[in-house]
Amino acid sequence: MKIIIGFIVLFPFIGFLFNGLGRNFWSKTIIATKATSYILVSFVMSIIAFVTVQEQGPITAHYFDFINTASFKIPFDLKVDALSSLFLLVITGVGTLIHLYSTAYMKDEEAPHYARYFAYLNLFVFSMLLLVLGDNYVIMFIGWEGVGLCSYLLIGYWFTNSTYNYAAKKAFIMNRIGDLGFLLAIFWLIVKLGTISYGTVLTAESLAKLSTTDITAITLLLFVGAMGKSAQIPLYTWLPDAMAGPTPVSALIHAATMVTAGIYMITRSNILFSASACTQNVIAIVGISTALLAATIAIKQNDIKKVLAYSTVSQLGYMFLGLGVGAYSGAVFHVITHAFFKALLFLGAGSVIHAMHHEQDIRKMGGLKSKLPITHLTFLIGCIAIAGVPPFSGFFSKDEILAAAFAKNPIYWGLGVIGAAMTAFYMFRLYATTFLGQFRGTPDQEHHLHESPFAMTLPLILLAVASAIAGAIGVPELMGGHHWLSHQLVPIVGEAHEAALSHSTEWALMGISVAIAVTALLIAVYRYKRQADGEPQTALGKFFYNKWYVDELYNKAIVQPLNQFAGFLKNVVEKNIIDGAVNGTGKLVQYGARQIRLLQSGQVGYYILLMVLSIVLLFIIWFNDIAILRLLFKLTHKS
Amino acid sequence: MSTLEILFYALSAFAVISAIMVLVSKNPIHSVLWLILVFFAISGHYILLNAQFLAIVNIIVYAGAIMVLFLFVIMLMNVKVDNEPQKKLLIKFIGVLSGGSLLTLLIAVVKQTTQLQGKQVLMKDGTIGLIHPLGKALFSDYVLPFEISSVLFLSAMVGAVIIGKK
Amino acid sequence: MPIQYYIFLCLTLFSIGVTGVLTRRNAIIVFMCIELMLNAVNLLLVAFSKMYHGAALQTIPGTTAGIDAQIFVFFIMVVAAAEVSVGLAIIVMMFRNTHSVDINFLNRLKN
Amino acid sequence: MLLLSFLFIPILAAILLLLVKKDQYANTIAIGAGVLTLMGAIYLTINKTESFDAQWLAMLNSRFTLKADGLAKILILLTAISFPAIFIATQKNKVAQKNTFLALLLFTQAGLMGVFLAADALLFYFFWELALIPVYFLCSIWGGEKRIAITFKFFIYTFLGSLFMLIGIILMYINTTDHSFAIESFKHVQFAGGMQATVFALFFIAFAIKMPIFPLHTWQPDAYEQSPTAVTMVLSAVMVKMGLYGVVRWLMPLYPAAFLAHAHIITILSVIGILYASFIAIRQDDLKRLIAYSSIAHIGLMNAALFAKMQVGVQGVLTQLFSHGINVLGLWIIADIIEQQTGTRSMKALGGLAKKQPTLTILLVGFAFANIALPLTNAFVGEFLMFNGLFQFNPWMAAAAGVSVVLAAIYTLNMVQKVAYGEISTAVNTMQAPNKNAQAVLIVLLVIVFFTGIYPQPLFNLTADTLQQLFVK
Amino acid sequence: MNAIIIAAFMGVVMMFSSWLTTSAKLQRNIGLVGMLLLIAANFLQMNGAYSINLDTKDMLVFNKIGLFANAILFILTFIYLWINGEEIGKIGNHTADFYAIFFFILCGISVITSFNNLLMLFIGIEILSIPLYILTGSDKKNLFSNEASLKYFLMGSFSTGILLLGIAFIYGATGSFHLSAPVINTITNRVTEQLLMSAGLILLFVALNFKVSAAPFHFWTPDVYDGAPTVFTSFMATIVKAAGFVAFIRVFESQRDALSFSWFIILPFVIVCTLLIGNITAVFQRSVKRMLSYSSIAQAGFMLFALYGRSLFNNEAILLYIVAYSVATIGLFAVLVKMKDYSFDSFNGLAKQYPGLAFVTTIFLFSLAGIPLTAGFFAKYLMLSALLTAGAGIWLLIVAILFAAVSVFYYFKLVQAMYFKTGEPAIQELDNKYQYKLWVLAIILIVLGIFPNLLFNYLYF
Repeated sequence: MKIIIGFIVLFPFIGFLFNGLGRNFWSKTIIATKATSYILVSFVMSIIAFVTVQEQGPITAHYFDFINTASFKIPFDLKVDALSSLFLLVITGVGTLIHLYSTAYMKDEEAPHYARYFAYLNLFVFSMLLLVLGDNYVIMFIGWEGVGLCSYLLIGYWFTNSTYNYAAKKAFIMNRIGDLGFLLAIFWLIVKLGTISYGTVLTAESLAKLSTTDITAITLLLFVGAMGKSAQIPLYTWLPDAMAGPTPVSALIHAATMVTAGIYMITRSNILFSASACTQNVIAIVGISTALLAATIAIKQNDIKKVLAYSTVSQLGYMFLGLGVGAYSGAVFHVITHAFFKALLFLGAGSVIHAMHHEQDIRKMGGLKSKLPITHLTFLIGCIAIAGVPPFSGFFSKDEILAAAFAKNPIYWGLGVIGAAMTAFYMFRLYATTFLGQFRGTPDQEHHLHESPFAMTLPLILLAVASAIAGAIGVPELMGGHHWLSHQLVPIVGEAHEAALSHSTEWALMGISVAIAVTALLIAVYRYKRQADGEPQTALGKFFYNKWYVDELYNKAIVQPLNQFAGFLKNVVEKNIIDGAVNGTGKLVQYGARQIRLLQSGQVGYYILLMVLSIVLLFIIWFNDIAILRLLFKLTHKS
Repeated sequence: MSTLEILFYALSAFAVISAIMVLVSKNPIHSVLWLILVFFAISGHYILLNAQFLAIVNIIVYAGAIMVLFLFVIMLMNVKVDNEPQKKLLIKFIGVLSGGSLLTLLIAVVKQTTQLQGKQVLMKDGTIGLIHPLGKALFSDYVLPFEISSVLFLSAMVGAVIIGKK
Repeated sequence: MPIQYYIFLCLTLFSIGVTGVLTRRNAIIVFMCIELMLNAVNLLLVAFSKMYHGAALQTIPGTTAGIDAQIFVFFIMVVAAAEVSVGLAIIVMMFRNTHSVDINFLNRLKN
Repeated sequence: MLLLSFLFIPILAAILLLLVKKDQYANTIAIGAGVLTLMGAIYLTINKTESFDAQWLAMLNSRFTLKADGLAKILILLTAISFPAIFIATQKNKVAQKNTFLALLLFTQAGLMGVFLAADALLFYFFWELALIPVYFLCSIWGGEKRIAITFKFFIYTFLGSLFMLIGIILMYINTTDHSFAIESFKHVQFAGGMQATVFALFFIAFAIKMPIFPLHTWQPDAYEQSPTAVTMVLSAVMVKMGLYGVVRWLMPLYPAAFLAHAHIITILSVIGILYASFIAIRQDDLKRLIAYSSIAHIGLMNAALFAKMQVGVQGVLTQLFSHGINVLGLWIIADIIEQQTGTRSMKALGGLAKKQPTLTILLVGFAFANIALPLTNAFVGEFLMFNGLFQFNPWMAAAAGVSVVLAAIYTLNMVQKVAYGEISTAVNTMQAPNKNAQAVLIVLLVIVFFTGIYPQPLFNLTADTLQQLFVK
Repeated sequence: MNAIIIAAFMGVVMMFSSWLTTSAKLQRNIGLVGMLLLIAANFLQMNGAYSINLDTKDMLVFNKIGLFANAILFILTFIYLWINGEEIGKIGNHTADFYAIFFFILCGISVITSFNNLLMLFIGIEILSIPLYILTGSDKKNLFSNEASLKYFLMGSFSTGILLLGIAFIYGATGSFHLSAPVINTITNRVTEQLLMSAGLILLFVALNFKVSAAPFHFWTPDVYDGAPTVFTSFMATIVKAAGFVAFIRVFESQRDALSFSWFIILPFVIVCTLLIGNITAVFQRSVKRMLSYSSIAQAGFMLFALYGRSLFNNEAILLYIVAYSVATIGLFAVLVKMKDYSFDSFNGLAKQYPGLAFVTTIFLFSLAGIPLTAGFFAKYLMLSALLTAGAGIWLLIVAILFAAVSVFYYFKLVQAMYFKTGEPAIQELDNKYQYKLWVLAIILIVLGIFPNLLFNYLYF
């Protein structure tokens, strides 16, 4: 088993090396097949791993000691348990589909870059797997930074375009800020517990070792890390920009997997988080506000990918709300369902863009329903799923979170429902403007419109099926299901405690949210099936359209001041003060030379005069020697 | 007040005054002559101290040889009375000031030295100043310095030759 | 006669010599003033010698204590003579090249 | 005997170079010597600790004592790797009087080896200076246009520092019971009153200038910018380690009390230095200056971790001594290739390297990631441990220093973006065929980077004994 | 004793050798042979093989340090004459006379390295000084030379006056000229009892500071060294100055107790002044010769450290310093002699034209600056440790090294000129023989820089 787990991680890495080193040698087909097959293999192995975990519980595999010093050690251990096995399936599964999709989507690239693309993609899968499989926080951190790196590389994949590079840089740096928090949390753990393995950290006794402040601090720092990775306020602005990358990348990294790393991490260390009410509230508040903020922005965006990006941010907000209110299994549930339908949506968008020759503005689309039937259908399923219409998957996961939120605090629930409504609205606005009505693009675009090849549609179909039925894994008892998932996760998150609500309330809540969502949905379709909306008129509209001016704010409030500060250091402090002091000494010496050498006037009489005077001086010194000695003593022994 | 004291004071006053005259007299020739007088006064003191040999040597070597040499040189250069440029008054003042301060410092030292309190100088008695004991000492105990000083003379001679030869 | 008187006298002469060196510009006069300083020292030495001689005589009759100072004076005179010969030679050489003995003109070398 | 060879192989090679005036042999001789020492170093690292001892200055009771413990070994290895790497990488560069140039470099190598091996204070001081003098000539003769003044500043700066150290050494010497310079007898000195603090300060000034620590750092960027790149490589890859080495070898074991007493102020200074240098690096347009400032930041972190004096942190430093050397060496080689081929160091003028020379770009990006201590690069191991130690010492300082992680990302990625990405600029367009030697060297270095990043254990084992001596009473 | 007699004798021989032969070369060789004779004689006395025993009436005491100093100074003189022989000949047509004067000076030197009586000190110093006035002025047509010699003469004889007053005071206090005379050393009644003695010592101190050109009594040095013919400057700046230091140590080793702790104020005062003025002023000079004369002042400041403490170690230290300093300075002046003009710029590009010469010059400069692997480093090192062992305050050492760093500043200006600046060096044609001689000096410096023991082992024969 150890071998298999090892290979789950290793295969994508091999793929990376294969494509990375051989990028000038292989033909595109070889590259594509290799890359995809490696992921496929590790998917298969993940299934094996999953099954074994089902049978014989968690497996820990020790390979070597990453760091082993006299004072402490970090073993390189991988662990498969209920949680990580689930993520394994999602990552490798969705990963495989997206690789498959990419083979077609990226085929216009010439071979070396094609190889580069797949190498990055494999590397990403590798790091992601490391992230979820690691048995301690350091290994997780390695994966954590690894995925950040890959997202950087993939966003900046088209490196000649400088705006893309900026987006990539922004993503990486914002992630780095989060990572710093994560890192400090790790140090804190090491200082307090001397170990960072889950097996020892996430236990009652080590919890007992930690004071409340410790726990709060650690969890908050961890959450900072999660903010960076999972694009929560205030570190979310990178995700929309990250859409600069190729669409499959957005699907895989910025929708399905990487951005959910934060949720994984928090779920993983739920014991700590549950122990700190303060942190939980923070998470819940941040989560819900992110959800709403992103939703409002999404309503006004006209770039198909931007809309999806903001919807991702908003959905992530939901998941954090879930974490905040302690519905860990709900959050994970939503992660899984979201992975399916958001990947689906992105890929669908990709196929649209592909058909439109890299046109992303939905105002220039419309009426694609007939042109791209499969894409349209699958996209529609995705929209319904995300809108939370039963019995599609999104409904179950979202509802579980909302129910838990209500149990915690009705306000959360209320806001959540509003968010859900907005979600439904903007998704169907997107759907309607893109697929309904008649085509608004240029004639030759219209002429070239065509359904995407099989390699692209197959993933769409599979994902559509998945997002349609994935809800099945978490059907609540209420509906006669037995909620397989939460049972699955018991060893990780303990018994799910949603029994707080009476069945009637639950039904009521469900009804309300669904009703609201559906109405919003219908309004959107009705409003946008004829025409797209033009420039925003109302102030609020402008405000949303410009993303609350957050980017501008950051730029003005943080980036520019820091830049000026750096400039001040470089041009003023360094040049004039510090180096000035050094050069000043040299100048001083030369000045002194110029002065002292005037003593040497060349007049012999003057010399003798000076000599006589110095004799007198010597005598005076000699007379007052005691006083002088005392003075010297003071001077030397003061310090 | 014994004759000795009178003589002492007289000679001292004479010496000091003529020494000052050496400084103030514009004409170098006069300076030389005043200096000779100083030497005479000092020789007088030697005699008071019954150091007759030194008194004679002082007259012969200094007043006789050295000063005459000076005189020759001055005449050879025939420096005019008026053409010796004077230093600025300030410089002179400073010079006098520092000389004076040196004097005061040294006198202060001497006055404070208890060691010398009440020590008397033996006037006119004591035979060490006479030629006989001096000669004995010079050629017994001090023969080595005496010989070595010949080296000094040789070098001075050679030097004079090097410098003087055209 | 107390020793202090002699010391004061000699110091006075010495300081006059110093002052002369400081105030005069004629190299020869300056040199003469230096000779004056030497003479002051000579007298001082002789006075000291007699002081010690007298002190010694009280205990040991016929001692030659203090004679060394007088011998020293003798050597000083010797050396002074040699010095003068060289010094005047230099001054004359100087005078040959620049028709002056004014030490204030000796300022080609400075700084 | 083996230890002696580290001194004599370079010196003899240097003399040979000076005798053989032919430039075509120059490279071969230098590289040969370098490789020879490298083999020796590898043999040394594999085997147990060696030491050599001989009579030297009877009257001062100073002996010619060389010792190689873990600390020395790892730095010897670094030196031995760096020099051949530099020789090979800069082989193609046009240099007047190549043989003299290489000879001086070899002298420097001998000096460095001596510094790392000497177990006798006076000997240590000797090599300390011996390592400096050739550099002075190298920079002043072959440097940039402002070379003379800049190098002079650098020289006097460091020379003054070493003089302070000299006083410290004398103070120690006269206080030793057996009047010897041996580090062992230094350990047994009984200090009176504030003596320890004084000596500590005297030593530290020398080391701080060498590292350099804010605010004594101003000589460094200028010197790096002005000196020929081969020398810059030596300076930043190996020479700055002299200061840290000195701290570990002399300050830490000899003056524990003063060390603790000054720990806070020095760590604070270092942390300020880290942030300061990082901020300035953000605004640099000159490639070499950027690397210089980033190096200042890294060294500052190492120093802070040292003075935090937590076992973990010190372990980190010991590994980072090696790692930082390798990484910065790689960066310099790349910078050199770029400057040699495009004739400019201004990042504004560069760009589009990725299109023009993909391989070089990959290497650049690789080293850039090592520079920002990405996991699975060697720097991550070191920095993780160092931050860890610093955190144990004082969480706030660790947090403050941690900001540099972000800043490092900012300036490094800026550099990568400006140099590698975007459309091909005119300057880059002039680049000829990639420099194969240099790239080979870079690949080797990159392999080291990732190997020690994924499996750092060898480095830990190497330095275990030093750590033992420092921390186990 | 041997040395004194042989020196005097050789002086006379040289005087007459100008009658025996007119060939300057022969005269030179006679002189060198004489030097060898002198050295040999001194060595004989050193290891007690043979020495002419006169009853010096305790006026001279020949101890190890003194004889060793003799040996060193004689050897230095030999080297000096060996290198600069031709150059000396070029000044007037007095080769023989100059050599005679050198021997007389050496006679004086061997007196002041062994005197035990202030009378001998006085005579010795005079034998040293008077010929120097002449050497300074020996370039008769040269106004600078004349001026220098007159200045030197006036100030020199003035300082003689000071010296004599000091001696007189000491005699007044102790009633004897012997150094071994018991000094009433009681700090308690220092104020009353000892004043005259102390005053005398201070005056003596002043006079000797003048001789070794320590600030603030250094004023003659730059002008005289600058004005004098370069060959003679080199002699004055090295051997004579060194002799002055030996005398200095001899006096104050035994006598300074009378000053009790005022010594530790007066001496540092002078040291700091010397270091300050010497180094700082040297920075500004444009003429290498003048820079060297200031640097010689600065070096004197370092040598004064040896007087702070009082031990055999200090004496060894100063002897090594003398060697290191003198060899380097002689070498530099020997290079300077060959330059057409003495400005720094005239050295530009020397390394291109005469790499060997440039290299040895660099070694000399390194040694003066105290860079390791040259004798100068150990010299400075020993001085510093002498200061520390004597218990001086750290502040004094800090000052010292700060100025040492300053000294690097002006020494390396020359290095920069030779190596890093391009230009046509204003240098006369050099024959290899001359360069080889310089190489010998350089090698001495390096060997002593790596094995200073070689010198010191002789101290313990």
